[in-house]
Amino acid sequence: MGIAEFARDGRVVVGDRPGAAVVAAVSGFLLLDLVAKLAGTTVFFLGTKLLGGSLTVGSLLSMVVDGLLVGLAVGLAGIGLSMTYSILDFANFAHGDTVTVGAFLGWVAAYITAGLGTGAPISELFMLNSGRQLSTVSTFGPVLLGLIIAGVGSIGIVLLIDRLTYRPMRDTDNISLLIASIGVALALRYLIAFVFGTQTSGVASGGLRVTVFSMISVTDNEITLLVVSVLLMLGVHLLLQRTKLGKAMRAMADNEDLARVTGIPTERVIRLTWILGGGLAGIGGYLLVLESGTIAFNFGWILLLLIFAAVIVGGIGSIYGAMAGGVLIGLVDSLALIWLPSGLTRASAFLVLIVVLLLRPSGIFGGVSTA
Amino acid sequence: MSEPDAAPRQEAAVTSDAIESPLLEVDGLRKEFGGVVAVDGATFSVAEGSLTGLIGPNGAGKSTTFNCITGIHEPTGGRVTFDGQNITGLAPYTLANRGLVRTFQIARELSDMTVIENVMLAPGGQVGESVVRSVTPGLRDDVIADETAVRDRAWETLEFFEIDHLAHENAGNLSGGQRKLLEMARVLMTDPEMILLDEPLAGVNPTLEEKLLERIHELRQEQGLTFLLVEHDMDVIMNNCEHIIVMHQGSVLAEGDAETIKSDERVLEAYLGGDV
Amino acid sequence: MSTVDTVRDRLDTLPDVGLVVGFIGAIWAVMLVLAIAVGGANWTNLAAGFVGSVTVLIGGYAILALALNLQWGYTGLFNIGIAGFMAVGAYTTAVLTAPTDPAAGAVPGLGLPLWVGLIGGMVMAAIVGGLAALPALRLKADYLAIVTVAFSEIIRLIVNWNGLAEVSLFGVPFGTGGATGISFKSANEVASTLVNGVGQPIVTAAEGVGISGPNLANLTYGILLLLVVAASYWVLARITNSPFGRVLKAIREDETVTQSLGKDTRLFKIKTFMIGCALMGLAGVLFRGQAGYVSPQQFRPTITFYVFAALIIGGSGSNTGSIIGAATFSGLLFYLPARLGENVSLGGTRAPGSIIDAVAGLGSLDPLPLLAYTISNVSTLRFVLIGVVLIYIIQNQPEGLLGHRNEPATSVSLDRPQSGSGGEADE
Amino acid sequence: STEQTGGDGGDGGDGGDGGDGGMTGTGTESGGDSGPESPDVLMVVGYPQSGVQLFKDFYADYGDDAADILVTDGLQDGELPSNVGNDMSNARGTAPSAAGPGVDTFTDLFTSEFDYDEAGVFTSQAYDATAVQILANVLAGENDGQAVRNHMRVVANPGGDTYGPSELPAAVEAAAAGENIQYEGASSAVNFDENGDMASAQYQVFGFQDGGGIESLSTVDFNAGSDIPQPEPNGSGSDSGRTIRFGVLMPETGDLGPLGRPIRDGALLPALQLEGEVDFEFDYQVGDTQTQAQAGIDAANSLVSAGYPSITGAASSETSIQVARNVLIDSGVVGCSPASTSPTITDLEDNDYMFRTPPSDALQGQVLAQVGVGELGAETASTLYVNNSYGQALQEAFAGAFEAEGGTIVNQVGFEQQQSSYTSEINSAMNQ
Amino acid sequence: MSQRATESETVTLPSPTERLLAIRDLDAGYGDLQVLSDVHMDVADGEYVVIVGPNGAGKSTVMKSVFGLTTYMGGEVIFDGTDISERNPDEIIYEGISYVPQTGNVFGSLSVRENLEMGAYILDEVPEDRIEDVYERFPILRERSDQSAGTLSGGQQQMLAMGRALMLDPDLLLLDEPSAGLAPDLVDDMFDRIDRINDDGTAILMVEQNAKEALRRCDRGYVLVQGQNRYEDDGTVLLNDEQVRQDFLGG
Ligand SMILES: Nc1ncnc2c1ncn2[C@@H]1O[C@H](COP(=O)(O)OP(=O)(O)OP(=O)(O)O)[C@@H](O)[C@H]1O
Ligand SMILES: Nc1ncnc2c1ncn2[C@@H]1O[C@H](COP(=O)(O)OP(=O)(O)OP(=O)(O)O)[C@@H](O)[C@H]1O
Ligand SMILES: CC(C)C[C@H](N)C(=O)O
Ligand SMILES: [Mg+2]
Ligand SMILES: [Mg+2]
Repeated sequence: MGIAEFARDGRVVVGDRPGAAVVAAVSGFLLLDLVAKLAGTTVFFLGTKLLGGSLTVGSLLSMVVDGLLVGLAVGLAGIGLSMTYSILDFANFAHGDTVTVGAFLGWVAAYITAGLGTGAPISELFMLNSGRQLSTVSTFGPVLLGLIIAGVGSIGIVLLIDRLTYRPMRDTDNISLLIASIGVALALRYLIAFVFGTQTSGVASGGLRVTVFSMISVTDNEITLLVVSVLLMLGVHLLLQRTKLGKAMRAMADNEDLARVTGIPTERVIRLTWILGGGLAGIGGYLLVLESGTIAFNFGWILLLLIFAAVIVGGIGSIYGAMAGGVLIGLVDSLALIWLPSGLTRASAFLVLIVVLLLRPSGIFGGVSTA
Repeated sequence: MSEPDAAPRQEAAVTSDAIESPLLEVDGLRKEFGGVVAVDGATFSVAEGSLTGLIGPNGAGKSTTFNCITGIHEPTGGRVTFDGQNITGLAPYTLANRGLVRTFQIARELSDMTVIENVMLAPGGQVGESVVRSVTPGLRDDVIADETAVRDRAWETLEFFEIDHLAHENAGNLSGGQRKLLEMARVLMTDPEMILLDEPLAGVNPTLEEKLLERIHELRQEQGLTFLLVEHDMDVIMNNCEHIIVMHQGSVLAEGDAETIKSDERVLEAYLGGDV
Repeated sequence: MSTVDTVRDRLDTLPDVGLVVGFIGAIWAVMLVLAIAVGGANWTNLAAGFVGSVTVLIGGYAILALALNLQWGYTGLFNIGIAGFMAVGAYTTAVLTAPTDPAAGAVPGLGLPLWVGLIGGMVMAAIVGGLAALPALRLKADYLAIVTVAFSEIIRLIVNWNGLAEVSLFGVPFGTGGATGISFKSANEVASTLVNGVGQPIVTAAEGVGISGPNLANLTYGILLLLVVAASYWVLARITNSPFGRVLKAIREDETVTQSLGKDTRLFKIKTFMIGCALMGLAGVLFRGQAGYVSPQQFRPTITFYVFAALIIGGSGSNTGSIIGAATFSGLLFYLPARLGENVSLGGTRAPGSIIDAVAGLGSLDPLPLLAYTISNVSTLRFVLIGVVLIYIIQNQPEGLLGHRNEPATSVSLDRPQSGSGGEADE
Repeated sequence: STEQTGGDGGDGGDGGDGGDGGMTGTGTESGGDSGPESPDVLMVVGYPQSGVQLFKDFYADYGDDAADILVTDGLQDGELPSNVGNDMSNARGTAPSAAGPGVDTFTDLFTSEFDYDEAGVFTSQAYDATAVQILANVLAGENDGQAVRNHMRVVANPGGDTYGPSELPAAVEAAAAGENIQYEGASSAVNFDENGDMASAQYQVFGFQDGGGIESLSTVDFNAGSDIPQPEPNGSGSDSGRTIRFGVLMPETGDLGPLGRPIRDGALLPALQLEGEVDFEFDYQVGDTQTQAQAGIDAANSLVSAGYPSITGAASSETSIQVARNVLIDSGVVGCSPASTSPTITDLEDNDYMFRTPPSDALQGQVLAQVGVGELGAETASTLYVNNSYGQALQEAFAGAFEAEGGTIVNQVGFEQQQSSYTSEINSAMNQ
Repeated sequence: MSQRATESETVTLPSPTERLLAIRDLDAGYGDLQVLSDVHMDVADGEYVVIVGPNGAGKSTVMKSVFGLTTYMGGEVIFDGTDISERNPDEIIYEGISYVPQTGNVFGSLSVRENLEMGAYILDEVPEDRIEDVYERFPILRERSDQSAGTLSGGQQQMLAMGRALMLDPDLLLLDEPSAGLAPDLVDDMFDRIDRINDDGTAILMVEQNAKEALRRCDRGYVLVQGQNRYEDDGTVLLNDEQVRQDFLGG
């Protein structure tokens, strides 16, 4: 019996109940406070402000939309991390940089195609600093091409990395693999820095703005993010559900020797895992840049902890968990602003991660199987 | 199995309800996993100094009972008493320090440590387990003296189990059977009062098996240790245990000495399959 | 303990000490050669500068690697929140010792003496480490890792937060300085006071051969740090070569078994975490706070991974390896390439602004632009190098440079006692 | 009156209202629906890299018409609009300008030596900073920090023959001969007062040009009115063939990267101009501060240990202050910043080791306020400032001046460099 | 030395054409550690062969070597005329060999039914009838078909492992201590079932510590000591050999 199981076992639950109660109380208070703020009332108690304030429905909704969008992209990137985590059994610290690589490949491709014929020098296009800002509506073709290249390119890179790094160490323990991934992360990140420099480049901005419910306004790029990520998530779900790949992946995660003895072509399963995970990471990165508009050599690395948070909160190994975790973490990150100063909102997302790990180490969707 | 070299060693004829001076008492023990009730109100006692057998079909709840007694699992209900004190739900290390230890059905060696390190880990209350003593110049001499004694005892133990030639080998490189021996050796080093053995002989070569049983009897006689033994080998159980508890579907089905058990209809039906 | 044993023990430890001294000496020699090669008339001062800086780096990383080795190498506690615990130590010391009447625009502190600050920093880091460990103990390795890194980011975000930049408690103003950071009396200042006071004759002598005062102070500080390393090593070696260390190793392997053998593993883990974090806190001040200034920027998670790289290169599980690894990492992988990049020039070729221009040169069969670009970006590329070395080591030498020297965790020799058994149980 | 947001922003004594960002302004009485008033003008103090993200987020949520924008020297980056994806025609900015007698010579030299179309912000100040150090070094006759410090004012301030950028080689010759000289630079006459600050200043008001680049709209002159000390000429001069050493400490990467690289080139230009023209060798080295105080300290340490007696740098005030406090003063190395404008630097207890060639932001705040009220006709303003010595002080100076001109400050919001989103800070500042 | 059981040179070697599995001069181990040296073994079509020997002798290693799970160091393993000594495990299964390892023989996090489905991974469709067969043989598995295998009792896991290996109807079944941890009635049951599987034509190569019972039932037996062949003969011959009894069967 592993430590994790040990933790999940009854003994611990006793200690958990007060914890869970505290969490419930805090959430309850925040909810109440939110309602008061929306109503624009403030409640005082013994001369100190207890709760309330003011907050418009409009800004609440725009925060929700922001959180949702970032959350979806994080969730999309998280699927890959979750899969490699459970199947190859290691926390891949290079995942964030895979996100970056995918984004760069995609955007360079989109930029060059969009810039062809405009007379912009290819070197500026390549370095993403021709000053052109792409959007789904104004440059549909290049943006779509970039999306595809981001997926395909990161798959290629990830397979190459697997071939060079992880494959020679298939039967080492998971911590060694984790450390190797730290090496990969460093190398990737600074190779990107070597090629593209360390500056932040603005590459995309919304070309069309639509207002829904006369309150929330979203851009075409944000809609693209929404549609593409939902479609891809659905696709992954069907793939794992309809093929025995899903089960084979879990069997491998469980006991690789036995899986081989059973005839599961483990190398192929691993390759497929990388293909799915790497492709989704690259596309996730590409979409994030589409939404935020800027790209820099370390944005994926900075995002990594958020992706981990999403995956763990959702429950490692569960793709639904990764999606839901992503959205949850995205929302926390954005809504925390209602109660916290902006310098601390990111901290609150990490706090949620820690609390979930302590109360439910298997995550919210833990134990729910993938396929 | 060889012919029993002696009649079952019964110091006192113990019957199901007349256990004098019970060392371990389990009362109404219950453990559920989600919907599965693994242990369902098991009640039994183990006499001090006895070698008691715990048998039952696969899935009867024997290992789970062990886990509940030794603090690996928190029981859903019931009460466990050791040496007159309520020990229900205490952590494994507390129990071990009180003299109640166990081996695992699937041997769990500390694979990156050498065999001798595995064994030397076990003794409780070692002087050098304190940081201050290990570091402070004057006090470290005590640590060294204590360690020397532990080491010598460790070698003796290894020699007994015939794995002394592997002393400096990493425990992870041992074969299945050798790991079981290591597991026994380690547990003995804790100076226990009572040992719960979960199928210690499965996978052990018959010749060695006899030696192990020999040693168990020696330990009982010389040090008054108490053993609770889970084992599927009926020869072993019938020839060595003076008291036998049969579990079935999480509760105790029958209790008594070998003869009683062998002739118990329910046991025959549920477990022995008329084999003995 | 017999004299024979003592002598043998001495001999056992001698090679390690020799190894470490030799290794660091070799790195110094490399620096010296570099200084002579590029320094011209100025080489003595340059050499002193190189050696001083590299020694400080080695010292800092060595303390961190030793601390991590205790937590991870021995106990298997996968702490990747090192940066956070360093921050706790550094900030505590800074707040305790910063002057009550700071320079314009700076944050006031409590104005206590440095030694109080150092002890305070270690204690606080230990306490926060213990607190972080408490709930995290139940988690398996990689979850613990993620909790610790999240924890360290939370710490960094909090000290970065403007709300704590300057606060006042019971009328006493102090604060973290927020994103701006905080200045305090650093240990380095003590070193330079030392050099400029007691060491004045040496300073004069050094200046005679062209070594500047600051460089001498820096070198002194580096050597002081190495003394701290030696002390940490001594303590940790004793901790790990003992039954305590044995329990730690056992926890790393299988915690349930260790518990079943009567060890209160939680207590051992918490102690280990606290000791390790105290050391990390100390390194936080002595190393990152060397200049008498700390800011949140210094405690980004990347530093944690550098410490891991150092430990893995040296060999996790080995205290000697930790130091060798720290020296290799900081001296040869981190420091040396940057200095080379700075000091190697390609005559007149100026580095092109982007890689495209650099590669364009290849079209006209001129490799110089690319080479110049590479050299001018060597401080970026060295991280690629570090990544690749890490992968190489973990693939081909997972034990690190010295991991195979893993000593059994014990205070005595584990060989079969001479007396008693004549080996009759042997085949 | 100033509306304070939230309840927990930590109303820090010196930094103005902290980076509070709470969305809970107690705003208007009118109930949630119509929303509170947004300011007429948004004053942004920051650096280019953060600026890209910040303005992207701003235009994404508020479009072109919600408010006018005021920026400062830190955002005078011609590439900014194209990186943001908006022409930023609603933005005006102020920055110290190049108004020295030698500005044209400098611009020619700069654009011909390097691959730039125009001389960017602070490049002329950088040229002057290095030029003065070289001259002081030559006059002092040794590569020693203290000696260079003692000769900075001798070569820069009135007294002796006057030389400009075009006569730099001649100036070096004269200094080598031990003559007292007066350097008049590209950015200004370069006269250091007691504190090592500039005695006079000129600001330019600029806008962003369509298709990239900066458009200068007008200039504003100031005389700081401080005394110009005239130290005794005491130089011994140099033998020919000496090696003159100096360091350059600049943000080649990080938030200020886009501005830092041209400034660095400006700082290197005097040596490039002199090499071969005069009978001295030049030995210089560039350290990258990455726009972070800590990295700056590390890089400065590295320059100091390599034995450079003086350094041109750093750019960001935060870095300059920390480098001066933690490195330069202790080791007796001269720093001369070409770009750090924070008023804090004036009062730095620096043992006279810290100089600078641009003016203090105490003045820029006033210019900004005038532009806001006068040119843009704003009555209300919010500030959004990078949370460091530069941002805090400049927004405070602006706020003070703006209120003095009769305007109202709505919100003061700090932000951290290089975040992935500034939506929340912008919302706070816009009072949404 | 016993007069009946011969050392190394065999008495009842099946004729070459009958050999389903032939192990020749096999050297194998783990990493740098060599465990087996010059091991040879034969299993004829439909034969029932048992390996016994002390703990650590290398019995499991022989099994793993057949399935390509050890470090190959020399010699050959020939199955059905093809040399499989350096093949991958996931290829070997296509040859018609199934293997039940001594430990770690179920997928702990998969349900019982999913474990069985995995047993038939290489088939295009899940053979419902075979799953039904297995459920018939081990009714407890039907009862627990949705429970995750890791939470089964030791004995239940052993049954599941057997069930999984039978999903493909192999020509040769490798069993590593199939009776370990089973209750006595199930031990007999298990041996009976193995007999039946063997009767249906599947050849068996089995390691057993329950040596007497195993030798009683098998066709031929090998005694392996320290990674080398020590004795080989008909099961009953070995069983009755004084030396073998003394050294390996517990008197
Ligand atoms: N963690 C768990 N979750 C769910 N069910 C469990 C768990 N552990 C054990 N069980 C169930 O409890 C029952 C008793 O298991 P236990 O391991 O105690 O049996 P046992 O008597 O030791 O059997 P064996 O002799 O085969 O080892 C089994 O049906 C098993 O499936
Ligand atoms: N994974 C491994 N790595 C290194 N050595 C191993 C490994 N597995 C087994 N060994 C070594 O190989 C030898 C033979 O082991 P094996 O498991 O084949 O024995 P066995 O005959 O099956 O014993 P048992 O009856 O106890 O299961 C033993 O000495 C063991 O220490
Ligand atoms: C380069 C400049 C934008 C720096 C800015 N004036 C500051 O003081 O921080
Ligand atoms: Mg059991
Ligand atoms: Mg075996």
